[in-house]
Amino acid sequence: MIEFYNVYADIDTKIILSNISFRLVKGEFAYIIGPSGAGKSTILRMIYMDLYPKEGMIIIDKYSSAKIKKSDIPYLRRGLGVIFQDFKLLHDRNVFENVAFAMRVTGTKTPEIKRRVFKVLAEVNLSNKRNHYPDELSGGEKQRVAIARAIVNKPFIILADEPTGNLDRANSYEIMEILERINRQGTAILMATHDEHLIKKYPHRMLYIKNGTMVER
Amino acid sequence: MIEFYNVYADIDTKIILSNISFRLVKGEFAYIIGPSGAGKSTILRMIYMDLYPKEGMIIIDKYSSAKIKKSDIPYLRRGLGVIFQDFKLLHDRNVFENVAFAMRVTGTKTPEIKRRVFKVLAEVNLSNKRNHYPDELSGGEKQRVAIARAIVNKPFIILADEPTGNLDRANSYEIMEILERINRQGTAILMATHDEHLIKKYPHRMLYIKNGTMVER
Amino acid sequence: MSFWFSLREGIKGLGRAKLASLITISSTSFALFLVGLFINFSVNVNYLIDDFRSRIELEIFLEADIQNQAGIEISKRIAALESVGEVTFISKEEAAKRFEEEFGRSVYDVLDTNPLPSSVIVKMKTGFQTLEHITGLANKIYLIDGVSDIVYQRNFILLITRYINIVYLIGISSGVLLIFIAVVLLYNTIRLTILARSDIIEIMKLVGATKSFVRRPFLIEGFIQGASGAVISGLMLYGLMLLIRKFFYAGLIDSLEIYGSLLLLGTVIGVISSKLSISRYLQEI
Amino acid sequence: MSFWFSLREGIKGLGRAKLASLITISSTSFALFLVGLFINFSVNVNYLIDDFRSRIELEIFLEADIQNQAGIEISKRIAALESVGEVTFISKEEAAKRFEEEFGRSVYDVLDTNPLPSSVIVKMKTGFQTLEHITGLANKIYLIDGVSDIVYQRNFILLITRYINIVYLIGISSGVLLIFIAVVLLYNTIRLTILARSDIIEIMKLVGATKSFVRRPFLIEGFIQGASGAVISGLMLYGLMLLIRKFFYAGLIDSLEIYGSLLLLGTVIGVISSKLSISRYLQEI
Ligand SMILES: Nc1ncnc2c1ncn2[C@@H]1O[C@H](COP(=O)(O)OP(=O)(O)OP(=O)(O)O)[C@@H](O)[C@H]1O
Ligand SMILES: Nc1ncnc2c1ncn2[C@@H]1O[C@H](COP(=O)(O)OP(=O)(O)OP(=O)(O)O)[C@@H](O)[C@H]1O
Ligand SMILES: [Mg+2]
Ligand SMILES: [Mg+2]
Repeated sequence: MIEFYNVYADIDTKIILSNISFRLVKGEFAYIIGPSGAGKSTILRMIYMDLYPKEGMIIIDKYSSAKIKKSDIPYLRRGLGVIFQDFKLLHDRNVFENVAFAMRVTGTKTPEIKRRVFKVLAEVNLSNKRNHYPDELSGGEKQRVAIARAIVNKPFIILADEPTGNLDRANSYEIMEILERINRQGTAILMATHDEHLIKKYPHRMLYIKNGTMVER
Repeated sequence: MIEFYNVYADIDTKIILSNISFRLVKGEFAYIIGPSGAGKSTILRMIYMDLYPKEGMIIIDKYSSAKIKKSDIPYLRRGLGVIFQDFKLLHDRNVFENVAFAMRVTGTKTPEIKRRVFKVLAEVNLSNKRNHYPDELSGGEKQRVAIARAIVNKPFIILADEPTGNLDRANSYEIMEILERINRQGTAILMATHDEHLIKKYPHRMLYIKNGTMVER
Repeated sequence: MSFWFSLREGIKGLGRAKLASLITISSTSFALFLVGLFINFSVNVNYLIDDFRSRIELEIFLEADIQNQAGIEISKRIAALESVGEVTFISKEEAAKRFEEEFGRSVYDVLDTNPLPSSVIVKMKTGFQTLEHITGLANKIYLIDGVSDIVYQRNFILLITRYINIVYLIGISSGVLLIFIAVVLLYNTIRLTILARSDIIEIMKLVGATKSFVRRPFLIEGFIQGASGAVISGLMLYGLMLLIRKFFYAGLIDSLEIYGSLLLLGTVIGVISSKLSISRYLQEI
Repeated sequence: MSFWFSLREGIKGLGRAKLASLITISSTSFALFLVGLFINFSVNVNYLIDDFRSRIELEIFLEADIQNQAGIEISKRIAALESVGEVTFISKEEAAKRFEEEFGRSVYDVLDTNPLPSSVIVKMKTGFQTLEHITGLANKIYLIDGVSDIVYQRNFILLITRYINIVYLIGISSGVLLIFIAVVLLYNTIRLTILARSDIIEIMKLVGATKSFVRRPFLIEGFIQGASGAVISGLMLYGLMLLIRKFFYAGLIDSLEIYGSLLLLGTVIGVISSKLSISRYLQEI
């Protein structure tokens, strides 16, 4: 479902990743770990095709990085749920609208949007903040909005970039429980994290990146 | 040096903190902990006087929240080194200029600025990224720029809001070692964090916030 | 992705970037007000020039022995010629009166008979008030028996024809220039407001929005901004016209077309500028 | 916090917000170009009106029996009066010539002697070409022996005086309006560019920058944007003037003052707009 074939990535002529190959099958849960600046976010960016590989090929669902048309990228992205490391919230919309936006792009009808958004906001403990704007949220609350937006569309895979970086222990566990539950229902999860404690508590496959290459652990 | 006397904080009529009192003396190291949205960042905001208490009084260094003039706030802030949870980097300047900016505001001469900035960038392992712009950095790298900027001026206190949230274990330890070293040299440190592991490894006084009030642990 | 969603989003967008929208609308109103004022001014100058032109005339002196009856015959023949408008016959007696007005003395002071010839005054038909047509007509009139001399203010006509062309040239080129500059300024303004929101556009794309989904609310926003700017400019213009008519010049004309053009111009600029500006951020991957 | 640091920062700021700066400079050039064009146009119209005015004249008919020698004496007395400019004596012979030109026949065709009176043509001194002065002068001239009648184009003068006032009124008010609108548009533009950087300003304050430290580079940026816009507008204007002079109207005048005003206007707008815009973000805590 996600396949990397000898992928090289560079930004501005600087090679960041070399010869990365891995597969993630339907319903799998894997961590990407590695030091700061290793290229974890870069791998995720290539999956949602915000960045093309310099060499090699990436296949996501039915799309290939070699052949995808620009106009297909939105449709690819709708199948993914991305939790961005810097949240990427729309600062001119409130929490509800931020989460709803991911459903609006797919043309979902408003009553259905309301139902789903209320549900996921409850799951991330943000029901009472739904009219807040991102500026009016704490760091952890922003992160939970980002999580809610990623899961609201029931994507086939969730790309989670450091989803618990701003969360306290209790909240982190809750988020992990949500991800575990979603995963059990068949959604694949690829999560970049530094939290070794979480990895220990919720053990899954680990993809370790260092010096631009990837090793399984 | 930092004194909170029965401080209440509200934002838009919503009470966030009630009756907070604590003192931090010169050279002390304390953690602020508590669940996401508890008000940790809010306490820090009041210290750098981005927010005034609704009731009570805060004394920072020689300034009191009750009497400080707006024109004195920049001078108060220059004595503080703040690591913001969302980094707050100037996105139109490169790493070097972002760190240097904190020294420019105090009118430091350029050669001295260069010397200090190179030194702290080396301390946070970012020497090779000094010409990068914030957009060209990984999450952890941005966080380290924010840390470098906070410590470059040798402030009398460092306010660190989740300074290791985006950092891997190794980097976190390095940052903690830097903070410990600075602390041993007499700089006070007030750090909001969720990382219980760090707290255990580097034990210090803990201020716990829950349901709007503070308890020492 | 219904039209109504885009419309709602477009309207909300104005509220989200309230200050920027207000700035854009105010710039649009002022720029279009200037354009409207100019158009209105041109229309009025045009009207005045037409009035001026209608005063161009030929004075045809008849032989001294032509009596009034024959003179009227001649003036009828002249009236039948192409390009001739109004024709007035000036009898010998009227000529005497004109002499007295002009020179401050009566001809009868020095003479018993009136030595002045009768004449015919000819105005050109509208559209034929150029020097060419006038010379052509004069040549034809010379052939008529009884005509002794034709006088027209060759220099005045030359002057007016040349000045009209200059005035038209200045008018049209300033108009084009003014509209061009207004368009550039408004395009720049809208580009700035969209530039400030490029991060939002980026995020929308990352969340799976298609180009047209992102674009449409901005176009609607541009449309609304352009249209409201135009309406405000129209109101300002209308108010100013009322004031001028009341206090300075009651003959001022304005027309629905002017207000219509402003509305058209405003909305077109709003939509096109939004479209162009947003396209820059939709191009990349 | 040296001036040089602010200057360097201001210049760098232009590079940091490159697109926004280019947009601002281009808006400034176009807006000021319009203003410059208008000023230039007014200056030229003014010049033409002065030329027109200098053609205002009185025609003073002398008694029929006044001979040339006495007529010249009278014209000298008239020339000595206040507010009188150029004075020309028209002898009886010249009057006869004019008659022939005007009526197509010679006076000598019907008479042996010339019945036309001699006359004096008087131009008003510059600054005295108003109806009041002319009437006043006419009253004085009437008292001179030998003067029989004074003719001047009262209506023409009335018309010109009234039109001059209208033209001046239109000119000045359009000028004020145009400059006002240019100022609003540029202020809006600069406000938008600073609005887009309000987050940066916020961060600078959080890091301990004083208001003036934050403000100064922006003022310098505004200064540079305004000045460069003005220089570009000046070049455009100068180029256009050259073209017009070459192809249409060689008599076109322009002056260093116009370019100076543009530069002044541009820099003042740039600096003041920046100052006002930035103040909004420096007000809060
Ligand atoms: N636009 C860019 N230009 C230059 N270098 C870039 C750019 N974007 C990212 N990089 C570099 O690429 C490297 C990998 O970045 P990436 O964000 O993938 O790291 P990461 O593993 O996610 O790190 P972190 O854990 O700190 O988030 C970093 O060293 C970063 O500086
Ligand atoms: N401008 C605002 N308007 C309304 N509520 C706000 C505003 N800013 C903060 N809050 C609320 O105040 C509470 C405390 O926020 P604060 O940022 O201090 O939390 P925190 O302890 O730092 O949390 P985290 O660990 O998630 O960063 C949160 O519930 C937040 O939603
Ligand atoms: Mg990352
Ligand atoms: Mg916080």
